[in-house]
Amino acid sequence: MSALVELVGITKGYGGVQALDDVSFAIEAGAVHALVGENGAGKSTLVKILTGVVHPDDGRLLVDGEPQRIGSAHDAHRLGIVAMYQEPTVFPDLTVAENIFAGRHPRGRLRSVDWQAMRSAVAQLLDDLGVEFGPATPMRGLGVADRQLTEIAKALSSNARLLIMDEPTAALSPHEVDNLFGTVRRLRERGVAVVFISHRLEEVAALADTVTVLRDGRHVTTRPAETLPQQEIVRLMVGRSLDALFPKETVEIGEPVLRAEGLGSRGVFSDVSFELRRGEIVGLAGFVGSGRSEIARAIFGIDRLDSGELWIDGRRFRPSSPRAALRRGLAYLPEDRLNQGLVQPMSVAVNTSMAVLPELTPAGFLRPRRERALARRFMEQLRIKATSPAQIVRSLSGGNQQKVVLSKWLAAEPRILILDEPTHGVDVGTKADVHRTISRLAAEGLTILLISSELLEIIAMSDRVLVMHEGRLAAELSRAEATEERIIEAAAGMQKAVA
Amino acid sequence: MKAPGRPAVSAQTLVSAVFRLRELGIGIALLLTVVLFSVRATNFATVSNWQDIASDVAVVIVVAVGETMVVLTRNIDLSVGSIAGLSAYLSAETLSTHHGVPIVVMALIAVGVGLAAGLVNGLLVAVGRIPAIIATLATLSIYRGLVFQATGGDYVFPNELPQSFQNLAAEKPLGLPFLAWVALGVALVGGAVLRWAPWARDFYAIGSSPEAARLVAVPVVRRVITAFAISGALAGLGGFMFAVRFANVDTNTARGFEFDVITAVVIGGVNVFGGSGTILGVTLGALLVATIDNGFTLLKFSEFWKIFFEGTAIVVAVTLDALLKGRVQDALRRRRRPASIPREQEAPA
Amino acid sequence: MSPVVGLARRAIVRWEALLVVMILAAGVWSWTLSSFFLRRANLLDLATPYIFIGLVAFGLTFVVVAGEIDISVMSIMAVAAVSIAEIWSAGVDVWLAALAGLGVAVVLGLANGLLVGLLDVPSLAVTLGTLAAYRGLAYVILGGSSISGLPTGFTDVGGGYISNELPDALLVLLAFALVLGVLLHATRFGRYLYAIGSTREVARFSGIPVARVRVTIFAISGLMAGFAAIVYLGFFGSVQADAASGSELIDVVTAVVLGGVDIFGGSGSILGVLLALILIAVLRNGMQLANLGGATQDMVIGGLLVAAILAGNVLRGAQSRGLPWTRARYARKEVTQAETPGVHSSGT
Amino acid sequence: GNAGSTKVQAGYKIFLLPKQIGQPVFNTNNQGAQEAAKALGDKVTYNGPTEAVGSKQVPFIDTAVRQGFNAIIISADDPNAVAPALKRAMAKGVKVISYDSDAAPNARNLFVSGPDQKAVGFAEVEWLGSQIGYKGDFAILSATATATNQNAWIGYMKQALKLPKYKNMKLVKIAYGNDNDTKSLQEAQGLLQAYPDLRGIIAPTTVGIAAAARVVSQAKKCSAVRVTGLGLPSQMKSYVKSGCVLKFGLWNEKDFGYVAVQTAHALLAGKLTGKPGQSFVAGRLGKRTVGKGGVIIGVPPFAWTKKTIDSAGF
Ligand SMILES: Nc1ncnc2c1ncn2[C@@H]1O[C@H](COP(=O)(O)OP(=O)(O)OP(=O)(O)O)[C@@H](O)[C@H]1O
Ligand SMILES: Nc1ncnc2c1ncn2[C@@H]1O[C@H](COP(=O)(O)OP(=O)(O)OP(=O)(O)O)[C@@H](O)[C@H]1O
Ligand SMILES: [Mg+2]
Ligand SMILES: [Mg+2]
Repeated sequence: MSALVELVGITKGYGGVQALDDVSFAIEAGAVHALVGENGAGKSTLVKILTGVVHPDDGRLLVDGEPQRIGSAHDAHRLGIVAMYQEPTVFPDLTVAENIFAGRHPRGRLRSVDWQAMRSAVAQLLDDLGVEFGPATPMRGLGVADRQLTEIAKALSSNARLLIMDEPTAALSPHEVDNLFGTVRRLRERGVAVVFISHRLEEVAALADTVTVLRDGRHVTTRPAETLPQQEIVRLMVGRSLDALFPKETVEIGEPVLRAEGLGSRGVFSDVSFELRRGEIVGLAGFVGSGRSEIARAIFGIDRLDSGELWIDGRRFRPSSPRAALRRGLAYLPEDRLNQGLVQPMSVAVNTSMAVLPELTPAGFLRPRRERALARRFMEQLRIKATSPAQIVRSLSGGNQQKVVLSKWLAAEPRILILDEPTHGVDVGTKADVHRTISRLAAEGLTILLISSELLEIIAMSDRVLVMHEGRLAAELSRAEATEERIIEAAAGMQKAVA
Repeated sequence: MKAPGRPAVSAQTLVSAVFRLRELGIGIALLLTVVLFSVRATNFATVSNWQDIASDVAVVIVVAVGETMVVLTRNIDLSVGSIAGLSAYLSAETLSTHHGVPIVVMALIAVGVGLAAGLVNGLLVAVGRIPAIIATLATLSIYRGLVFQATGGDYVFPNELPQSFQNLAAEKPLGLPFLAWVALGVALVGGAVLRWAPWARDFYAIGSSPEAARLVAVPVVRRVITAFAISGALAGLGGFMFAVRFANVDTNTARGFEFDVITAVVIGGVNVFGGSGTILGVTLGALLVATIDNGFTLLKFSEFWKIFFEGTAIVVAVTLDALLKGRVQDALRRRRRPASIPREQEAPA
Repeated sequence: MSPVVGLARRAIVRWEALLVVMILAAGVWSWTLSSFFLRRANLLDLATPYIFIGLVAFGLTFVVVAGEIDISVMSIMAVAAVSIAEIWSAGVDVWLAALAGLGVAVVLGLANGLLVGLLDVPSLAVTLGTLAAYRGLAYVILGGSSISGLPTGFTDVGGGYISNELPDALLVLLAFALVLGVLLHATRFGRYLYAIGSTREVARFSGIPVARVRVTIFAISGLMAGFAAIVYLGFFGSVQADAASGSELIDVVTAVVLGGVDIFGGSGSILGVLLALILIAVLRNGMQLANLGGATQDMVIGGLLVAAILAGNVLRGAQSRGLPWTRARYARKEVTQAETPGVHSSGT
Repeated sequence: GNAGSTKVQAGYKIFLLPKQIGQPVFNTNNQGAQEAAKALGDKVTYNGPTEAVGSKQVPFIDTAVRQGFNAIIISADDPNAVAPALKRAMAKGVKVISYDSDAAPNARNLFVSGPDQKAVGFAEVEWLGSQIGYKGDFAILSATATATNQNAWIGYMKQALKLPKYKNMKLVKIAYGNDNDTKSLQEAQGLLQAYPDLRGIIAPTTVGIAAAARVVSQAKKCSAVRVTGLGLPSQMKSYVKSGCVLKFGLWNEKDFGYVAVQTAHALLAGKLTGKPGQSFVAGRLGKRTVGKGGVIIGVPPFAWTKKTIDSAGF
């Protein structure tokens, strides 16, 4: 029996960049096929080729052994190939239900939209995923994680034969990841082929039957998952062996820098008090929707605080606008790089300098040379895979875009840095780089509040961990106390006492 | 398995209530206007005045329904005034030279002319990939130019039209003027289509995110053409209605009319960047503008202050609307958890 | 790709370059239409009637690049012109009156800006209202009458000629193009506009003073309408309350969008708008010299607009990203500015 | 082009610039103009903006000069706005004749006027008065608030109202329909609603009178509210025939264009210099005399009724 989909010699170049170079492998029905590789290895490009969004320069696609030309999303749908993309492509004006069924509404009498059927189908899907919002929720205003979940629901709702998920878990916390895996396994049993892309190799190990490794656009290997331990995957990805996690260095913790007392925002979070010290990395853990990002946004002056007080260096700080916060040495790397992090149609240089323009351009006139120099510095430091500082960020791979956001806020040289999912979509190697950078900055006296849904990251990097549950601080754990079990317990509200 | 503490039904009902609020701002503004004028303006609250308002607003609503569909797709149709002028002339000319032609046929000619013009717009935008504002700015002049070519400076005057046609505008079945019936019908059908027709739901998707629409295999090109075609056809119908209303067509017919239409659409709360808006809102918007116009006329202000106050009233109305919407959005953001965080007892301090 | 094709492609990619080509083509066509076209006096003077349109279009460009729209500009211009004339006729020095007129224009623009920037009312809705309200103001100030006879020293700004053939107004336009071009393309403020016009949310998260900038652009647009009023007064030598209440607004919008400014914000250039204005002026002038009917002129301009863009699209191939007014364009401009791209090593 | 100096006797190039092309009235003017041109051996070019905005006439004036036209005949939309351009034209030796709607007097050589404005204003009040027994409220539906000839006529109407004959007639409102169908109709409706005791509407504009007639006939108030003013006979025919409108005025628009071209020709041929008191023969229409301020009365007033309307031909 032939494979469900077979790629033969797929090649795709963008100007000077060879995104894919002669890639061939097969995808079998009823199996989960993991696709791994560094940032910019060509994974997303491959997805786009399979769904007809991008057309290969060379190579063939066989579906059920038949050569097929996938010219458009429509062709892909016809062949039963459905993808959820790395950057959720949502309709912000529509409800969750319509987002899931856009373009293929269930029909009722007179071929009209059957709203009832649509709502109940979506309710069922969302229930399976165990999410917090309902079908009638408007998409605008949903956080990255919720958008990702909607995108997953959309992919699941189609009767796909090949379901492609490009980093579905990047924004999810363990709770949602578990639900997702359950659903994927059920699909596999129904004979659906699933292509699964992730930078979290433990997830690959947990879910995949087959693993394909890409490096610099070239196919490295396709092998059964059991024959590929994680270290081996890493070695194949980057071409050398590497410690997956960077061990945080211990630094001297200094005096309190930021103090929050009784922070509250009606209906979002309440009674949040904590202290951040100089040189300290404090992890902020919790499930999706527990209000972590909201706290960060409020401190940074984006959302209004209803109650509570803040002090920076012992001086009262009233967050009024991001600009005011920046002036007090506070910076916030947002979780949503698409809508909050980067101006997509602008260049790497422009984005990198965005938050420091007043310093870069003291006379008010732009200094393009300085901007490029700044960008180049970070491109080297964070190993950003871009042709030049003038490359448009939209054309960067997801992980590299994330690094540009990181550059932008590091360039601001803040004293307190709030990082909201800083390694979202960043590959293992670079993640270690990012962690090393964070750690070094902390050692130099920077104070960091690290919001992350990836527990391993929180545990590895934090001197102290705060855990949120439904808008309240549920626990404060020291580095020694912060184990996976205890964090999850607290996040799920099962903790009995706040430390 | 459910996430802990998920608010199940209450959030949904709240959200749907909030969605209905979308038209609330403009509805309140309209209500305030009506109350104010009823108290202050002579003869405002009379049946015959409301019949006047109804015929004033009828053409605007009909064309605005089509315009709404276009705007929903993140496009705009600036050529509706010229299309209306062209179809008004071609259909009226037909009737004036062939008195025997049934009026329905004349209406169909008008709609047909509009449809053709709208199709051209749609092709230019969707297939030619010319930004809608440029394409329809161009066809605004081109179609108006065609009016000049067609008329050659000629015109259709009342005496050239059959009496039955001339009387149409004055007919008021069940107390509602004929033109208002047409508008009511178009608005109801338009509203139903936008709510129930799968292809019309695609308009919302396309306007909300063209890239996403393409990714989920919405036939974007076909839908955009459809929206422009509908807009053109309804503008054509609007042209017929112009002819009915004035029994008088020349090169100036419906000149600048696109402005009234877009005003109604914008005041009616349709997002000019596409993706949201309803026919109900647009109808209320058109009514609001017509009421303000009418009320200030009856208020016997000096003509000059009248223009000023009309504009100011619109600014006040849209500001009110925006402030209300801001509130709604804030409520939405906070909808997740009730004011008091649940399960206090489980998290003792 | 052969170098010639490459060069051609790059030229077409830049919308401004295409506009230049179109201007040249229009010039040749105009010349075949009428032998009067190439006379020096005609060439120098053909843009003069559109200078005030151009100044308003420049102001509007700032608004549109930042993702907003201001359709009250012509009414603001009328109020400014009417105020200047009225104050002057009350016995005040005309230049002081002009200053006051500029002040009025800025205040009206600010009123728009405050509603949009602080209260977040959609700009199209706000300016639809103030379009009427400000026009009403002009009527309230001047009623149905007309003021003329302003001093020559003042009217020369819009209607005077240097050595009898070079219009002062043309120099005014070019000077503004230069200053505003620098402001939009070479300053931090200009960068803020593009950022806000591309993604307002990102701009806000980056600490850009979004509200303040959004208020400012409407003030700029008002100010430019004020300067346009001065040129208008000079060119027509008189003013009525209904000044520029016809299709002038459409002319302004045409110049802006034909200039390649993305109506959804985030891209566009002052040079493009200037070239678009010149293109329109050349076409109109040529056709008028050939006595083509007014309606035919409108049709030709419309048809040309469509044909030019269609041709550009065809030449540029079937990728939608290549459209001049899509946001990619701002970006592309930067690519061409950057030094030779060297592939950066990735972390291998 | 400078033709003023050489005294050729025929073959002049004359530019006829209406407020707006595509307007029935101006098209009619043009017919008369072409007739005169043919008779005189001149060439009349008719062109103008597609909308009635004063500023849009300016480019047409400037290019006409550069093309070497010998004379420009203009119906000025905004007398002052076109003045600088007309002066530029005159400075280059081009003869400027305004007709229908005057330009600033120092920006033209001659003005070929419709019937004396005072006579028109007084006549309109009389037409309405005679229909309503010289008693009751009435309103005026004008074009734009800035339209010069409208405002002049309205001024004379107000003057007429001071006469004892009209002391029981009261002008309650001047509304502006901006010569736009929709606006005029809405204003006319508003007048009926706001002034329940209204007895008449005078609309000294063709768009306004047609809209007013349409509104009263639809509201079935033809006899309660009398409509008169200045209208195009062909446009008003059906209202006159149905008895809804009894009487309204308009001069012969074809003759108007004819006289304007005759005047331009006489001026170019040196038969006229523009001094008051001079006279010349305007072809088939006979002698015309230059009055005070360079004004020539081009055509006499004419009132149309059920009896005469069929003979109008325009
Ligand atoms: N539109 C484009 N124009 C130019 N280069 C592009 C474009 N799209 C992708 N690329 C380049 O192609 C390469 C592969 O990108 P791709 O998005 O497939 O990487 P990826 O494996 O998905 O990486 P990540 O893990 O970071 O998401 C990258 O170097 C990227 O910069
Ligand atoms: N402006 C808004 N309007 C409506 N809902 C919002 C808005 N902002 C946030 N939310 C919702 O509130 C939820 C809680 O937000 P938040 O992002 O702070 O949670 P979190 O703990 O950081 O989780 P995540 O992992 O999603 O970042 C979000 O997931 C989102 O659905
Ligand atoms: Mg990717
Ligand atoms: Mg978050």
